[in-house]
Amino acid sequence: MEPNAILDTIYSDVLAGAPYVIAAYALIWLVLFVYVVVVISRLKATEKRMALLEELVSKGND
Amino acid sequence: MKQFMTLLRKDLKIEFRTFDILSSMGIYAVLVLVVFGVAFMLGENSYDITPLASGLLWVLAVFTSLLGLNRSFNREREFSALEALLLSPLDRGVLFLSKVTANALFLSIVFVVAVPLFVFLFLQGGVQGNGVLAPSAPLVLAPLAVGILGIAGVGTLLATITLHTRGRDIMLALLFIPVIFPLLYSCVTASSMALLGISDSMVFLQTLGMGVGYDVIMILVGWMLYDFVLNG
Amino acid sequence: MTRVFALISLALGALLTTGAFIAVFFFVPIANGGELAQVANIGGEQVTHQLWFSQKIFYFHVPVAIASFAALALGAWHSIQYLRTKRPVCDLRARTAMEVGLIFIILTMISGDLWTRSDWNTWWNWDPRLTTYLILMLLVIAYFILRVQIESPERRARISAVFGIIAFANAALSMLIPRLMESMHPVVLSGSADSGLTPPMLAAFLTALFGMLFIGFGLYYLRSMQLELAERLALVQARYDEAQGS
Amino acid sequence: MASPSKKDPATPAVELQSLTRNFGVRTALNKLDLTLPAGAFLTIFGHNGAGKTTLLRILATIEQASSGEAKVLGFSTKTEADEIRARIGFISHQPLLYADLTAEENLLFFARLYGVENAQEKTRALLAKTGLASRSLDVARTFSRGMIQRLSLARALLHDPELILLDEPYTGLDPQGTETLNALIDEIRDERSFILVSHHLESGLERATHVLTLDKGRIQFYGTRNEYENFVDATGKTSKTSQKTSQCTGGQA
Repeated sequence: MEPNAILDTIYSDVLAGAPYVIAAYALIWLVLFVYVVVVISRLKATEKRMALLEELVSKGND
Repeated sequence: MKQFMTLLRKDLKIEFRTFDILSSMGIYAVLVLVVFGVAFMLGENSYDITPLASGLLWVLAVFTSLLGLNRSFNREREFSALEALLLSPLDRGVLFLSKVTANALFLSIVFVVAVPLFVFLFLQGGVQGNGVLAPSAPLVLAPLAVGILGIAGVGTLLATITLHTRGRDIMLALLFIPVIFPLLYSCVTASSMALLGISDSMVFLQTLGMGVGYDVIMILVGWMLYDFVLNG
Repeated sequence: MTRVFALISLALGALLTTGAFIAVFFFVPIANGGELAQVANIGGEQVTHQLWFSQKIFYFHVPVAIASFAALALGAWHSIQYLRTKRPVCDLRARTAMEVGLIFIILTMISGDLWTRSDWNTWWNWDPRLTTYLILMLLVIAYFILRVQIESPERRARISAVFGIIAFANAALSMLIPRLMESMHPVVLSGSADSGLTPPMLAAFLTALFGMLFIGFGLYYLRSMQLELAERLALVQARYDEAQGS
Repeated sequence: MASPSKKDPATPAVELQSLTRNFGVRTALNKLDLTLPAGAFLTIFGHNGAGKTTLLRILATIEQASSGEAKVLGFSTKTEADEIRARIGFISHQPLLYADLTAEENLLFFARLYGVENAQEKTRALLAKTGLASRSLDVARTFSRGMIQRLSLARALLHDPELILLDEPYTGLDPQGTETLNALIDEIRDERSFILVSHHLESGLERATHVLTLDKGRIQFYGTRNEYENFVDATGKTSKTSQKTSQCTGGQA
């Protein structure tokens, strides 16, 4: 099918727009993922310190 | 109601004795106008700023009122007068409304001087061929009034909030500008309509109505929450 | 136990959003873009519109925006609770809700900005909706800066609760006023987002929306648990040091 | 706002039920229980940070307790704060005045705020009593520390309060200032109740009928003055000025 001017206009937006759409989805996913990882790692760290403290306290008074 | 008048009279008495707020706001407004002048008018690249007029007017409004609001509680801070008010059997909402009225009055006084000065300096249709204002220009007073009331209302509330924070004046600006955005948006649109000719008076009234709606909601919120903001 | 509940909600959210993602890119037809100069007949099908590919961002942009608004609402709700009951846990929840709200506002800004770039190929134009979200972002950032500025925990909770309520009232107004202003002028924006949603598009949109809300809630819950634990830890630590000290 | 009616003398000036106040992790007041009879003069001693001022501010309804109940003149600080505010006077080392108003304007302003009927005469009378009549038209900013303290006392007496709270009023006062302040307190002493927070054992004890000592937010001692003296002798508590209550006139600031 010879390059059809109309076809170009139809898809022009697709090609131009495509990278940004993909970038948008990728970024959204990335930010959410980073946030989840940060929260979970902080949670683990706090729990570890709590365990440490509990151990100290139990060692302290027995 | 009697307490409201007592508080208001006190604010006016102190202000007309010391001119603390009015002088600082007045001078600041003139400085802002000078900066506008230099930025737009100086040298050969002077522009016709009529279409920008309403926007510039509101830039002047926001930053001048910021300065005034910051100083509005100085008199309560000195000699810990605010605590004396907290000790008295006074409804905090009344204190809030009296402060809002006082600030609105001071702002209006400054604007009664600054706006004509602005027109005088920039919109005389002089050499630069600035466009002449639309016949409906005097109508700009309506959005100005709505704006000043809203700025005084929200400003007083936020000034009380930032009273106890460390970086007081930068904090007020930081909180004030995002919160005032909806009012600014409707008032700027309404006043530019007024200055540049109202095509559809219904749209003008509706835009104004939104500004009024914002004022009512924000002052109500302030009135209800003021007690929590104030004590200790 | 509660941690499991949070993880479930997160997983469910992730599932829904990826489902929506797949649907959007593979099944749902591309929305119609601008009118074509004249009708073209391609492969036997009448094609009348330009393909509006960038509309695809809509399926995540709007759900994220709604989720951010929901988070601010949750923040305001906990702020009101704190002012009524003075329980520190309400303040902590309000703070967490605002934080999750900030994350979603940033996401809305990213997707909105990319959409602007692809549609009007400028990285920023003062489109009322996008400006509103810039303002909301500043508002929530101001909320956190305000929290840092006040030392005494009790006053900080009280003042940030008040500002949390003001921020939400303001967010509602900031959303409302630009849209109302726009609706007064004849709608210029061709093919505005919410009109003309064909059933498959709607289905994809709803799955994405619920997915985002679940992720939001899961994050909120996880984060507030972490903060509550950290708070308790600080208390126990202080008691322990005191016990050691005296 | 009718002028506060005199409560029947039986209602105690102050009742505390497990009053607690904490700032985040630190506990300023720890479960205080106490009843102060009407007409008493309570002096509160304690090191810095023992919670003296916090207790006073809670009674003055400027601060809220974290838990527990506090009743002032029979009114609850949580629900009937305005009733309390109409009936108490508060004097502290802070002026609690408007710097840019004159002495007379300050008193007139607060008189109207408290709903005092004959504001004009009351103001003039108090200005005379506190020896500030000659300076009544001068702005408070120009006053000396002693004069500010007297104007603050005048402000606290405008609405004829039943309970007067004094938060270290002697700080920064010269002997002559302390002298006049003590004289004024004696003059209005009739069946009003007083609560004085003071660092200084000497001046604090002179007029006290009851004594309360706080330590780390807990009650170390609460009782009448004589009990306090026995308590001091018994435990030989070494505090630098705890010699027997000598009849010295004005205590050193």
